Amino acid sequence: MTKRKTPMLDELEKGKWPSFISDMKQEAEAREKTSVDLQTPKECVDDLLGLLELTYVDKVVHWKHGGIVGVFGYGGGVIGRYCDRPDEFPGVRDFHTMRVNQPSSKFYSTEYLRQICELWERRGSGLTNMHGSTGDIILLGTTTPQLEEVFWELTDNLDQDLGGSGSNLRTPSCCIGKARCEFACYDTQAICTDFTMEYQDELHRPAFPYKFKFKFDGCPNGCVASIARSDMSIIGTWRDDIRIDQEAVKAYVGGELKPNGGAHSGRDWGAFDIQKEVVDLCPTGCMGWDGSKLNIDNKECTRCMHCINVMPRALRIGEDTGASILFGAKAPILEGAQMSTLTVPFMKIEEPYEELKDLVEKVWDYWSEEGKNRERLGELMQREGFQKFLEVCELDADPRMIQEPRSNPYIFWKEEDVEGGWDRDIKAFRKKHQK
Amino acid sequence: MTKRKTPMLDELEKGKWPSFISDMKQEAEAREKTSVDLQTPKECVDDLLGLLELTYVDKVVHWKHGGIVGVFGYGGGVIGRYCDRPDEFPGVRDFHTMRVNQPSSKFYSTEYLRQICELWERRGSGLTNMHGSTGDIILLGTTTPQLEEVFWELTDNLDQDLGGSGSNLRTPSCCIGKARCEFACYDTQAICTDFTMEYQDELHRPAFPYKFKFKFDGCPNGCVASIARSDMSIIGTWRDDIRIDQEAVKAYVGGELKPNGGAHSGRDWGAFDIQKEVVDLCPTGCMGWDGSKLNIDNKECTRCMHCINVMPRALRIGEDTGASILFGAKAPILEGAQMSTLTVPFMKIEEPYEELKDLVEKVWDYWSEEGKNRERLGELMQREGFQKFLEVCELDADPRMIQEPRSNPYIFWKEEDVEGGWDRDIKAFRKKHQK
Amino acid sequence: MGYDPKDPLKDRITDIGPKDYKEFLPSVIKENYGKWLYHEILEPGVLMHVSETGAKVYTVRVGGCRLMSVTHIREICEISDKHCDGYLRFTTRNNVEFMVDDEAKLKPLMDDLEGREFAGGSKKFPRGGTGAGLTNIVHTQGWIHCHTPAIDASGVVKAVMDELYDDFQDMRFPAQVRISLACCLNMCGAVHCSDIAILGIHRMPPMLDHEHLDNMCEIPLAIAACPTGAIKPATVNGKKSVAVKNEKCMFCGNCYTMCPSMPLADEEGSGVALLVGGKISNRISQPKFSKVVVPFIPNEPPRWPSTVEAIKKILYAYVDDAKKYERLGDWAERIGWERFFEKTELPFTGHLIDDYRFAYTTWRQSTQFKF
Amino acid sequence: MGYDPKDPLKDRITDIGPKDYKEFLPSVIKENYGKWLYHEILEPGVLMHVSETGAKVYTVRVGGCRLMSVTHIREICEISDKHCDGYLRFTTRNNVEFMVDDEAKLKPLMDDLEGREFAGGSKKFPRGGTGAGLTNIVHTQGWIHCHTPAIDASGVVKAVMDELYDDFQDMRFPAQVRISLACCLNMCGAVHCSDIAILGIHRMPPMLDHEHLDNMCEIPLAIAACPTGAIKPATVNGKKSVAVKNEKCMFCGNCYTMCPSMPLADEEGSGVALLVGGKISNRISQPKFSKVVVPFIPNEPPRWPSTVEAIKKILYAYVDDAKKYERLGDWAERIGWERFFEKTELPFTGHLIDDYRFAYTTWRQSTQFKF
Ligand code: SRM
Ligand code: SRM
Ligand code: SRM
Ligand code: SRM
Ligand code: SF4
Ligand code: SF4
Ligand code: SF4
Ligand code: SF4
Ligand code: SF4
Ligand code: SF4
Ligand code: SF4
Ligand code: SF4
Repeated sequence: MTKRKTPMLDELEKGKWPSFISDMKQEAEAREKTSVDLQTPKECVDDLLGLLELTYVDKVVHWKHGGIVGVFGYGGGVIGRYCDRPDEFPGVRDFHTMRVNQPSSKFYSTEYLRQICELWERRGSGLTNMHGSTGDIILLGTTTPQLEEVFWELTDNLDQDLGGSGSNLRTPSCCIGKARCEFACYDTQAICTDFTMEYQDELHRPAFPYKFKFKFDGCPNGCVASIARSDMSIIGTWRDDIRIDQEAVKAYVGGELKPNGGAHSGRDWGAFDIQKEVVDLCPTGCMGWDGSKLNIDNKECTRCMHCINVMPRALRIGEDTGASILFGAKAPILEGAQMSTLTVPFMKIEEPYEELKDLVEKVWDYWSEEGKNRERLGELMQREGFQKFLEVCELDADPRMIQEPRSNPYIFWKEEDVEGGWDRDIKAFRKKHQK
Repeated sequence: MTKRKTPMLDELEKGKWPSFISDMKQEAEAREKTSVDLQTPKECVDDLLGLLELTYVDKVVHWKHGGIVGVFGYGGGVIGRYCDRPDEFPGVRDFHTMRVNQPSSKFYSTEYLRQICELWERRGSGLTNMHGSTGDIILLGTTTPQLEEVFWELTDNLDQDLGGSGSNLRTPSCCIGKARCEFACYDTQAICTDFTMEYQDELHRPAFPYKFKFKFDGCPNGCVASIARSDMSIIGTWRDDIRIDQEAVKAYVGGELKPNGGAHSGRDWGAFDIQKEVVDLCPTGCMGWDGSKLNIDNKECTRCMHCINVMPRALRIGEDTGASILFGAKAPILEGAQMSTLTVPFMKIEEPYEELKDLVEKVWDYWSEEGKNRERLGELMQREGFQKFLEVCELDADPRMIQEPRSNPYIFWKEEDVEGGWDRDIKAFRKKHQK
Repeated sequence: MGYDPKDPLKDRITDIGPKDYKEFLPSVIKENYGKWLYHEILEPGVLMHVSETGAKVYTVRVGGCRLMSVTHIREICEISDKHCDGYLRFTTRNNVEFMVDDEAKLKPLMDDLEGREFAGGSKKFPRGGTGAGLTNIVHTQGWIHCHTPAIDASGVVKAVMDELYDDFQDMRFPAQVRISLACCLNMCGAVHCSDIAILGIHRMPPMLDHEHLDNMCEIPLAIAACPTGAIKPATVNGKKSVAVKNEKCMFCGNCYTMCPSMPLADEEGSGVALLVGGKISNRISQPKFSKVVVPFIPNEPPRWPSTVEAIKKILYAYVDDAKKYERLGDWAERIGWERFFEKTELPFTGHLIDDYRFAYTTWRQSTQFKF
Repeated sequence: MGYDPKDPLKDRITDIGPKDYKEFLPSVIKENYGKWLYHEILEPGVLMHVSETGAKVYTVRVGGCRLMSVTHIREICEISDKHCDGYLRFTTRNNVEFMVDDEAKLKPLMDDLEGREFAGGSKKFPRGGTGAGLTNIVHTQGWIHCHTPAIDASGVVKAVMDELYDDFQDMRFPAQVRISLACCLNMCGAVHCSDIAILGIHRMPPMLDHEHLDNMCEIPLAIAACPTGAIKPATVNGKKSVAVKNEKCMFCGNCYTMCPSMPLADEEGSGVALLVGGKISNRISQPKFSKVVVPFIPNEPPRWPSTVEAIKKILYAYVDDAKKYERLGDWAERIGWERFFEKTELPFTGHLIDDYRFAYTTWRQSTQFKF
């Protein structure tokens, strides 16, 4: 039983979907009963429920703005938070979250998770987010004095560091990739860890104009949504041919294999029709099916993944794999949301990733130099233009980088583009052209 | 023979396409020989050729900037022009063009054309543009004193007025429409003439922030390019069903009728394939062909004209015809080129066109009030937003007006949208939310 | 041992990064890393991946709240220890995946998961979220922790998922449907590219706490923060403060991010907007942004019925009408947005017409439309 | 009678508008106005329209320069009087149309037209310009009359049309091809929506005639005219004038429009850009803008060989590769712009990447591309 009545929240215990309210209540109860030497208010979950109930009544949030707290030497990893009704809810007077850098693609041993639980029960609210939108383990709510304690225990005992916040590199994240996916064009987990380690300083100490995010998708399906959510999106692809097993194609056509790995089995969509479902939906029209052989004109394929998704047992990604590198995605603040823009159509992704790191550093140097305070890379790209960005990246312009050429003729020619430069003599001109 | 050597221009007498140089030379010669009492320099065409030859050498134009000339009481219809080498080419020292308002869709009697020729031989250069890009008859080059003379003769003798220039309504123009086209959804010629007469004052006396153009296309084929070139584009359409003659469809399929009226007969494209060439190309996929009957789901048709263009003997536009009204097209200066934006999906277009004129006047009032100097309507629409424009037009928002809904959430809510308005009391707020 | 506040730098370890993912891989994963050949969805929430070595891994995916207590995590650990050798993972959409290397282990695992319920009666581990169906709603903090939310997060998600529960456990949709929620325009998450996005928005200009503003905020930063230039310096009752030109405000909240004395949230002003038709994948069509189709729904705690209703309308209109493999946005584009509003029975209002930077590119420059 | 400069208002008639089009309609047109049932292109340049009354009108379309002398117009009148009862018309692309109401009158008319040549040897009345082929190039004044041109108009058109002459008289293209020319960025004509647009551009910032600038121009208007804010007031040799920040100049010429003392045209600086893929019609695809694919070609009077060559490359790559009914822009979009540059053998340079207002919307936010 919770300390206060929470009639509104109780409504959220109904229904089949897991109830976070029920879970919070069970935690509140556990804290009530526990023999653990809690370092944070025993009633914090109870008070959080109370505060939330009040918010459900008021319909206006009851947290104060920000709060600058953190751990010594780091400029990120902690989000400060204070309640605006500490009188009534002292258990959540200070209720800061800590962002803990998750392991690549979020596999865990129970041993490790239990250590986290033990730590957070004792030194935090016992509530978490598994995981935050960026990918971190979010330890949801502790008091100011506990921040250093938790940090010490994490690093010294759990061999575990914090993730990013503030004008830092943010915690990189990746899709499951080669660990369990046949479509992975490069090892997302390996590079995600490598980059996280390489750029620890950037992750922990704010030196950028604003936040910066890496995300690693193993293929164009985009399971970690990098194209929408990262300043630099690394998306697997290949440059040779899709591998075809014609026998397996026939097995799909014959109905022996389920299209799309059975993803549509909840409805009767009729017999699989390779022409309608694959060939006709190919966005480039580069496929053909003559009744017994599937043909792909790979030169025209844009590797959209559709045919492979539909027939994973018959079609496989190519063998000369790597990634496309895109830059500039972000949420709407300020200039509107952006997706990342294709900048390097293809790069091999192999340890020690030197080419990619070179590129990262060129981009950071540029952004650090030219970016205004709180200007995301994508906004800088828009402000200074993509041509400028290519210069920074030391890349040649390529039609693959654009959807279509400019339709306005407003080209910013440079003086060196024009034979003889821009110097002109009005006197000479007036000799030929009277006023 | 021209007075001067024009070796570069002579190169443009070669080749099969009609040579404007040859024509100018023939006119220069005719002026040389004529018995007409020329009121403008006899050698003006000769000098024009000389000036042009010089320009071909210099690669920089030899006309001076502008020149404010005109006819009394009008603010448009004349483009002043002075040569920057009057010493060498006195015949084109002043060489103003006059814009003569063409008849709707540019049918002429030879009698009328001869009158124009007679006038322009005597009082101008004898050179014209048939026609200018806006649609006017362009009388190309005369001297300042002749402007009033030409105007007097045009109006008094030829019953013919000037067209527009400057910050005026510009000369309206239209496609051939019902005069010779089976696709015309309304009478483009009639309304073009009616609007031109109705708005004579706006056409001749600059009272707008900038130029304003009407163009009338009889159907979505757009033969007068109104969607690209007019601040207000009136484009014919219909709202009932495409009329189908199934026998004629079969005749097309059987090869008895030539698809697209024979427009592709210069190459062997193989036998007509109604499925591939019509049904599959229909942008909405709303057609079906079962081997003997053509079916159109008219509700889903967007009246793109393709099927009708391909089979004009089998398919006809609907009978409940009218037009879509679009606003805002313009060339790139300043904010980039614009096409017109669909504003009234459908309006009946019938004399006396009151509904449309009401709309025109609302738009003009708004633009005259809010438009900055040299701001085209399309730019104002962009600056103040399409919602504002709809308010001005007294129209309700409709998804037909847009390609897609906004993707950013930056809605400018108004105070009246919010229950209780915007007034808030910080004291009351602080009672619930401590600082 | 332990942190010593008197000597904070003692034994201090920094910059060690995350745990090495290799320590956490179950052995079937480790052994077949990079060798997977294909997969199959055996039933909703159950995946089988087959390796070129012949090995198979069976994954059971269960939904859940990402807001989890340690008690709940411990229960997950207990299940994993019992069935999965002590490993598990979380997906990019906050589902939990239990993996076994033998089909025989599947049934006991599934049965175990199925039986578990919270005290309030809700399921602890609903199986599903795979294939052409609905998966978990990615979301943000809401009223649980953030300072700028216009709406709650977890509560809205719970209300929506309860109503769509069956579709989490089914694969009857034309394609996958990704619903996301962000509680303010900062949009912590990929909601700008979701099939359906639930977005918290404000509709009142910032309230000005003139008395404290100069103390609490860097006034020049607050002024600079406004993308529309709505904020000007002002002196109020003798104190330095700011003035906001309300007509120029588009309620982005950026000023509040920079200045605590300019809160936007309000009982009437704040609520929900719905965006639809975005996607991330490059499959068939290119990634695209979600579009605003419902500009505002009031906050209706605890169960946001109007929001839930609107989402159902959209979702089921799509499910009934779209073609196989067609994502929601592709469907809307194929039928045309005029039909979208007709089929979903949503009203179209001027608020949905873009008036921001690229507005012109979203207007219709064509006569192609459907009556 | 006649204008009297001493009494300019005597007999003054104003606001009478154009001639009534009805006076100019040939009788077959007048009688069948609004009754046309269908048409057929009998051969290139020859149309037959059939009315529901059974009447037919045969149209012979001939190309020509819109720059016409009265001598030439009189020749046109003579032909019309001979064959067409004294009526004729001009099309929206400056072609001339002779109409007869009886098939028997067609042959004599065509023979008559065909025989006529200018002294220099060029055809006076090339028949063609219909159907899926090339029609006349819509163009502007160029060096013949305007003050801002970067290139000539009529000369470039002549050079291009000479080379493409056969295609004016043929209908072997996948769809109609509209070429247009505008001699400066003011773009007098629909060149921004043409299959191929020839555009005069400047590449030098305005030259400043400081000595006369203050006399000739309203300095504030000149400053306000610049869309990029490149112009600032300045004092030069004691005179009021302006200074231009050259790096901010995009050579739009708007300052020159407002101020004669800021000319841009230059022998090296000015030249041709080519844009492609625009269209007007709503047929199948929506109207669209042309895109810049060749940023600059020097002015090469008298016959602009490099410009002609580039146009031929583009045009014939399209003609060889496109599908029936596919406009040039639709083709480029179908094959992808990366292929367009490959097939046309045009170099792709950074100049072609948009950096103006909507730039972002033209970049590629996808991994879909062709190697
Ligand atoms: C915790 C988290 C939401 C969650 O519940 O999962 C979060 C929470 C906050 N975000 Fe975020 N963001 C979180 C992921 C994101 C993401 C998604 C991502 O990283 O993939 C985005 C969109 C992608 C992007 O980076 O643009 C995101 C875009 C923002 C923005 C808008 C930035 C922009 O350029 O548009 C802000 C506003 C700001 O930076 O001032 C913001 C600001 C905030 C702040 C710090 C509020 C503020 O105004 O200062 C929030 C603190 C909440 C709290 O009290 O705990 N958050 N934020 C996510 C981080 C958890 C983690 O580390 O795993
Ligand atoms: C004569 C003509 C070109 C031609 O050779 O056909 C022409 C000639 C000029 N146009 Fe134009 N425009 C002509 C049709 C157009 C069109 C096409 C149309 O009307 O369909 C356009 C594009 C559509 C539009 O209105 O945007 C056009 C867009 C411009 C612009 C750019 C306006 C803009 O908002 O972007 C300017 C610049 C300006 O207004 O300052 C301009 C300015 C000019 C000026 C007056 C030059 C100037 O900067 O002052 C030119 C005078 C040339 C001369 O010496 O004779 N002209 N102008 C056309 C008028 C003939 C006629 O009356 O029939
Ligand atoms: C487990 C997970 C990766 C991870 O690192 O955690 C994953 C796993 C798989 N994804 Fe995914 N995707 C995962 C998030 C995503 C996301 C990201 C998101 O939703 O935020 C996307 C992009 C969504 C979008 O486009 O908006 C995503 C778009 C796809 C697609 C493209 C589907 C489409 O129709 O556009 C495929 C291909 C398919 O389903 O056939 C795919 C295919 C797959 C496959 C079949 C890959 C494989 O062979 O193993 C996996 C099982 C699919 C399934 O659940 O039916 N995955 N997948 C993520 C599970 C999330 C969840 O719990 O629901
Ligand atoms: C005579 C003229 C109207 C006028 O008032 O003068 C005209 C007349 C016809 N047009 Fe047009 N169009 C005329 C300019 C245009 C223009 C405007 C332009 O080019 O500046 C367009 C828009 C061009 C664009 O989209 O960029 C135009 C787009 C069409 C189309 C759409 C073609 C397409 O594939 O997109 C058709 C339909 C067709 O050809 O089947 C069409 C069809 C027709 C028909 C068949 C209509 C009819 O049934 O009579 C006429 C004969 C076509 C032919 O020449 O093959 N007309 N037509 C114009 C002749 C110009 C010329 O001399 O070449
Ligand atoms: S992004 Fe591609 S490689 Fe990564 S998990 Fe998804 S489908 Fe597999
Ligand atoms: S991956 Fe996509 S583009 Fe390539 S062949 Fe398959 S369906 Fe076509
Ligand atoms: S726009 Fe339509 S109605 Fe007018 S001439 Fe062209 S095809 Fe005929
Ligand atoms: S007019 Fe266009 S949209 Fe309508 S049925 Fe014909 S081809 Fe389809
Ligand atoms: S979306 Fe807004 S309110 Fe929600 S967590 Fe992010 S910053 Fe906070
Ligand atoms: S909410 Fe946004 S638009 Fe409104 S005043 Fe604040 S910063 Fe400006
Ligand atoms: S395009 Fe430019 S140069 Fe050519 S006529 Fe128009 S304003 Fe003059
Ligand atoms: S040419 Fe255009 S951009 Fe350059 S200075 Fe003049 S007005 Fe400004």
